[in-house]
Amino acid sequence: MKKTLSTLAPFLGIILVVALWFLVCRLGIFSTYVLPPPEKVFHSFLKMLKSGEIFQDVIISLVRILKGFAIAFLLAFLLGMFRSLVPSSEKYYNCIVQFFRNVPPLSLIPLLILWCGIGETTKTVIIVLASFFPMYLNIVKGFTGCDQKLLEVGDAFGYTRFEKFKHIILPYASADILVGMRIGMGYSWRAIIGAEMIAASSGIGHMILFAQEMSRTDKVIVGIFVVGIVGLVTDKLFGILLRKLFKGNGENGWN
Amino acid sequence: MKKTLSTLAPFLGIILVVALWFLVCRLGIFSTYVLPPPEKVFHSFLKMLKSGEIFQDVIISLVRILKGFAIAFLLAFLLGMFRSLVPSSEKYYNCIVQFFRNVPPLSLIPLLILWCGIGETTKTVIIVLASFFPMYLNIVKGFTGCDQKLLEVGDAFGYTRFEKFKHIILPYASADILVGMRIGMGYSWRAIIGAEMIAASSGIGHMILFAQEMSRTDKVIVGIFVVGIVGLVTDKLFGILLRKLFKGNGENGWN
Amino acid sequence: GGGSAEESLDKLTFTYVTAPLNVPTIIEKEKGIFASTFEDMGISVEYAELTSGADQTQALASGDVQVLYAVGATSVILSAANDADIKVLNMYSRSPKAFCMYTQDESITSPEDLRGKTIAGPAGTNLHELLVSYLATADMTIDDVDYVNMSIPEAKAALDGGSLDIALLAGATAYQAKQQGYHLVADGEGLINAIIAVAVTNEFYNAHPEIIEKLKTAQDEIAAFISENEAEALQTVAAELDLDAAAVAEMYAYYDFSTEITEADKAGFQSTADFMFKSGMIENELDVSTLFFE
Amino acid sequence: MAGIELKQIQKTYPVDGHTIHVLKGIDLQIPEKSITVILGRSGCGKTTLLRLVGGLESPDSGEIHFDTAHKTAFVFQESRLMPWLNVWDNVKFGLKKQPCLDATIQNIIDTVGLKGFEKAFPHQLSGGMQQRVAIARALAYEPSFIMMDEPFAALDYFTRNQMQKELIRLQKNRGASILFVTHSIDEALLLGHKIAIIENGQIKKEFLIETDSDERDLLAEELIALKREIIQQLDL
Amino acid sequence: MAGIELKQIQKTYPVDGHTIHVLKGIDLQIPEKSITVILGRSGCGKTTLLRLVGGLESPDSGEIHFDTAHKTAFVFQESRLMPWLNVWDNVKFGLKKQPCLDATIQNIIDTVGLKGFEKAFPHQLSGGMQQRVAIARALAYEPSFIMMDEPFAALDYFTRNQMQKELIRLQKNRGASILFVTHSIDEALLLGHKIAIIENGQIKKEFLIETDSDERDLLAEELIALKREIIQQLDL
Ligand SMILES: Nc1ncnc2c1ncn2[C@@H]1O[C@H](COP(=O)(O)OP(=O)(O)OP(=O)(O)O)[C@@H](O)[C@H]1O
Ligand SMILES: Nc1ncnc2c1ncn2[C@@H]1O[C@H](COP(=O)(O)OP(=O)(O)OP(=O)(O)O)[C@@H](O)[C@H]1O
Ligand SMILES: [Mg+2]
Ligand SMILES: [Mg+2]
Repeated sequence: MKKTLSTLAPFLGIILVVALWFLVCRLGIFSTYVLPPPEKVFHSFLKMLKSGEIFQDVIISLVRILKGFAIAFLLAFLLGMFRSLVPSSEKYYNCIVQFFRNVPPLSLIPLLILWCGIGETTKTVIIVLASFFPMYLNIVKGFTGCDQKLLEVGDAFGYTRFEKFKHIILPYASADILVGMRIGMGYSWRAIIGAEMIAASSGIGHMILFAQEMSRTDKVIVGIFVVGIVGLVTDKLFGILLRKLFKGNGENGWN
Repeated sequence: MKKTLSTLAPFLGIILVVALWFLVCRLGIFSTYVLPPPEKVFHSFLKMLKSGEIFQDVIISLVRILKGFAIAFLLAFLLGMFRSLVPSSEKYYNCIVQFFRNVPPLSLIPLLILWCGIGETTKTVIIVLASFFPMYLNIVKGFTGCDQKLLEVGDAFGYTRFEKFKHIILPYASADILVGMRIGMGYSWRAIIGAEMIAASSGIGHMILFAQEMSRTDKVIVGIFVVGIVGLVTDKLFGILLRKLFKGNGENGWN
Repeated sequence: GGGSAEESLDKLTFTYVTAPLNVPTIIEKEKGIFASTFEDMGISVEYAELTSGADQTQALASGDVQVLYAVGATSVILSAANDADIKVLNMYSRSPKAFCMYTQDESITSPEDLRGKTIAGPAGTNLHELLVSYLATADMTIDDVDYVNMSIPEAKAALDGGSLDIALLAGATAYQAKQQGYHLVADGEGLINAIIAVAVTNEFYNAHPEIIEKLKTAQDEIAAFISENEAEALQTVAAELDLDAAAVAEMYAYYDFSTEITEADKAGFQSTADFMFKSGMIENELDVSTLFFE
Repeated sequence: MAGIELKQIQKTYPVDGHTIHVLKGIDLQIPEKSITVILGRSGCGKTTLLRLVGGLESPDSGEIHFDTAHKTAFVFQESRLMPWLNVWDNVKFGLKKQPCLDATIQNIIDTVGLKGFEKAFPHQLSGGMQQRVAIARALAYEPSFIMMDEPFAALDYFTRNQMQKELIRLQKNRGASILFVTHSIDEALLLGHKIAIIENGQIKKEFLIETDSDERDLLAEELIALKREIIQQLDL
Repeated sequence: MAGIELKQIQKTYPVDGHTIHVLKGIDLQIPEKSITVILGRSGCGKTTLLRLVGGLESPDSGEIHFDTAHKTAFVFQESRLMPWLNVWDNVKFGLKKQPCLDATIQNIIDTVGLKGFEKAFPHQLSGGMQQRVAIARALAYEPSFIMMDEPFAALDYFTRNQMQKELIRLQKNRGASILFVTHSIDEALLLGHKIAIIENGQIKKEFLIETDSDERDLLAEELIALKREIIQQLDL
């Protein structure tokens, strides 16, 4: 009994929400247009599964997200590394980075169309903009917060700046980097609507947008669920992968 | 000479961008419709300053953001604290939190309008959704990553769970919390467009959106600059405030 | 932008807009009519799914898109008023009846009833113009009501949630409001022209006359196909938009897809431009005759 | 005799897939109001034993029985100061919000020789000073049972002497029980009423010293003999 | 005589708004190929002096002059191991990617008595074991100049003895120079060719011992006399 509860626990929240949803629909507080009942949403979901379109959308979006995420991570990492290796360089670009941190990517869409066109580049840039900053800030925090005492060990053994970075700062910061990656990954998914607003003809974000325009609330809800769950799964997979990589390093912030 | 360079350094990036912009416009690569020249943008900016509308917009948005940010922070902190105090509770709500972490807030707008109307509530919720997760994840990382050795000191002196939380975990996690707050603050600003998409008749996000719809790229650029700079200023003010609060605590992640 | 128009093209990008019920667009792609038309010129056809009018005009200006195949008159006017190089090639559709004001309150029947009510819809579009024109019939202005700027799906959601008095709706959303038993206050009939046009840049028009000619013949081919196979065409549309056949059939009746530019269309353009000037969306008066090719 | 009783305590740790048996059945009686010293080689399990008695870890098997409730304080092998608190606040750490006289705290800080460093943060102190703050923290708590894990290891001859005297005074005046881990045989002889030698995970031998600890002379014949015996026991 | 020469070294630290003068003009000659021991009370500035010589900090005034280039290793007062590396990798830390025989490393690990713990992580080791890993890390580096800051403080009588012998052997065989900080007078007498006593920020007295360090007997009359003198010097 207790064991069942324990295994069910993670789903409890979700089950509760669905149950509530079901109840509200049964009570007829809203019309089915306003809030489609679970069975209708499920039916739409099955239809989309059968036609296979949903898989295609998910895969296309996934590829976009991984691309954007990878670029954002590389950028954040390199910039963070550069800042850690040449601390004086920071003041030259910090201001501009901080500036863009606060700028809504949606406001940049017209300019992005201009500079990057309406192809994949713009979509990627939107995702990069969304996920770069949490990674950058966490990475910088990890790099600058390194234990001075351990750094001195590097000094004592004649490590160069880069060697200290590689062998001390980097492993020390791994938990921070991972939390940053995790937040960044979440924001990549969140940016998918914004990204696929621009000249997309497929992808899960486009699917949701289109359903919104067509007033198909049931499809919108399917889309939300799919994004949420696929996001959850990528997060978990990613966590497993990284835990393998950082084995022996104890807690890595991916709990 | 060297000193001038050093004080100018933070602006160097911005100066460079503006210079490039000026050059591109001069060369006439793009039509002024596509990329309005700096002088035109500046002119629009002056006009908006003179009419005073821009101040009003900024203040209205600022209030929205502070409200949303404060709620998100409280929520993230309390949930993180709860998770730290009652670790077994986590599995009940973790799944749902992680689920929503990946869901694009833009996809929720129709549902939010449905539930919360078109007043301030929906706008606040959008901002909360945008800034909650980086804060929550960083806070949880800070709380769970606490040095076990120091926690044992609490145990040894008969501290209760809550006392340990207050006197050991919390100060230990302060750097993580601050980085989270900082990222969260940035995301609050970024969400302003999404928030003011909904039935706003003022605010800087609305201003940008409207300008976008009206094909007024010059006004869009003014809006971007204003958001970027106001965001930068709030970030700095916030940093100063917190540095005062945490004085003596050394590095606090707000560099 | 578009500085490379002099060179021979090997790729032609059209905007692809299916909502609200853009039958020619859907049929064209389904049948590959553009593709086969331009194939012998060695030009491949691509599509850019840009839904907002502002994005479309932006993309045209940046040179990524050559033909705006279904862009609202308001968007064309806005971009032209802001010095963009844009011209109307011909018409795509007119559908005043597809633009409506819906409410849950049965007692709202005249412009006077709108006074002080909360009304939402996208600014700077046909729907906005509809509201202003409707109010004007009773000598009222937009300031007499509480107008908020929102996209169509959002306005519909707000109407459903009860936080709005009146929503400005179009296309499938309007159809659905009707199905829900909402009360129609007014549609665009007699109030607005609701013109959707096909637009290109002047530069492109001058540089590629042969493409323009081919495009026009392709448009005729599309129109011919639709009129000859109406049932099949509507079925295709229903499948593409995931709407039921009845809805498509009903909505289709609101649209006039003839491509020819009539005097009425030009007048409609001018009245839209005037409306936009009056409501402050554009800063200078615009003579729309500059938008058309001679 | 009242006190703490350890019965057949076993403790293992997993290291790199293997299990290492640290304690293989410890039987020990820790008498009240006296100083019990644990002596043993580096890595023999002294700290582990202390952690078990202090309840920071639980044994794999065996029992630990307390006769009376104690207010216990712990001095760890590392100083474990809160980096964000200055010396004064670190010393007060054990007291929580309990009211206490500033004079008492000041007195304790003076005793451990840190006068003038009240406002300094741990990273501004030398290793020995940090260790002394940790000792002060335990003393300020006014415990009736103190566990100390090599508390004086980082201290010089004189400071160590002084601290040892302080400890003996404290134990006498307050009648506290002390469980003291050290690797120094001299220190064990100087302080212990009971000396337990751990080797190979077991108590190899126990010695009792009757002389009052404040009257001992390490060069007395009796203690020299004892020292020789202990060395013999430790050195296999 | 070749070696390292310190001239009028001054060092201050700011603590809570005040300035504390830690070193007030140190003059010291550290001869080559021998063991120099720094002795002094807790908090007198031994670690600070070592850090200055090691270049981890710079003096406020004064000069440090090196006659020849050295390959220097540092054993800190705390173990400072990388928590993410196991014992083996921690020992190899100083070697970077330099090629080295596994047998050499194994040999060093055996010497410090950590055989069987090669794969253990620092948090799985006892305090004394961690300290020994830090010593092994310095030895594996094969330095010609070693600075050690109370390296044996956490070690028991026997382990300490063994490590001291190891150090003496190393110094003889390789002809390394060693700068050794300790608070134990016995240890200073056992190891030092030169013993410098720091007090009140200055070198109060220097002693030279001519006997070879591997032939010393702490109970020899000469050393007992020296010990008495040192205690006198330290105890004001
Ligand atoms: N958390 C742990 N995980 C694995 N092994 C551990 C752990 N803690 C201690 N050990 C092992 O237990 C043994 C005893 O450790 P302990 O710290 O009790 O020694 P000690 O007697 O205090 O030594 P020292 O005098 O060096 O401090 C050691 O071999 C150590 O490797
Ligand atoms: N970073 C620092 N900031 C401020 N004060 C410092 C700092 N480092 C050392 N001190 C001060 O310098 C003095 C000498 O410290 P040092 O660590 O050199 O002592 P030590 O002789 O090594 O003592 P121990 O034997 O206890 O290790 C101490 O009073 C300490 O408070
Ligand atoms: Mg120990
Ligand atoms: Mg020291």
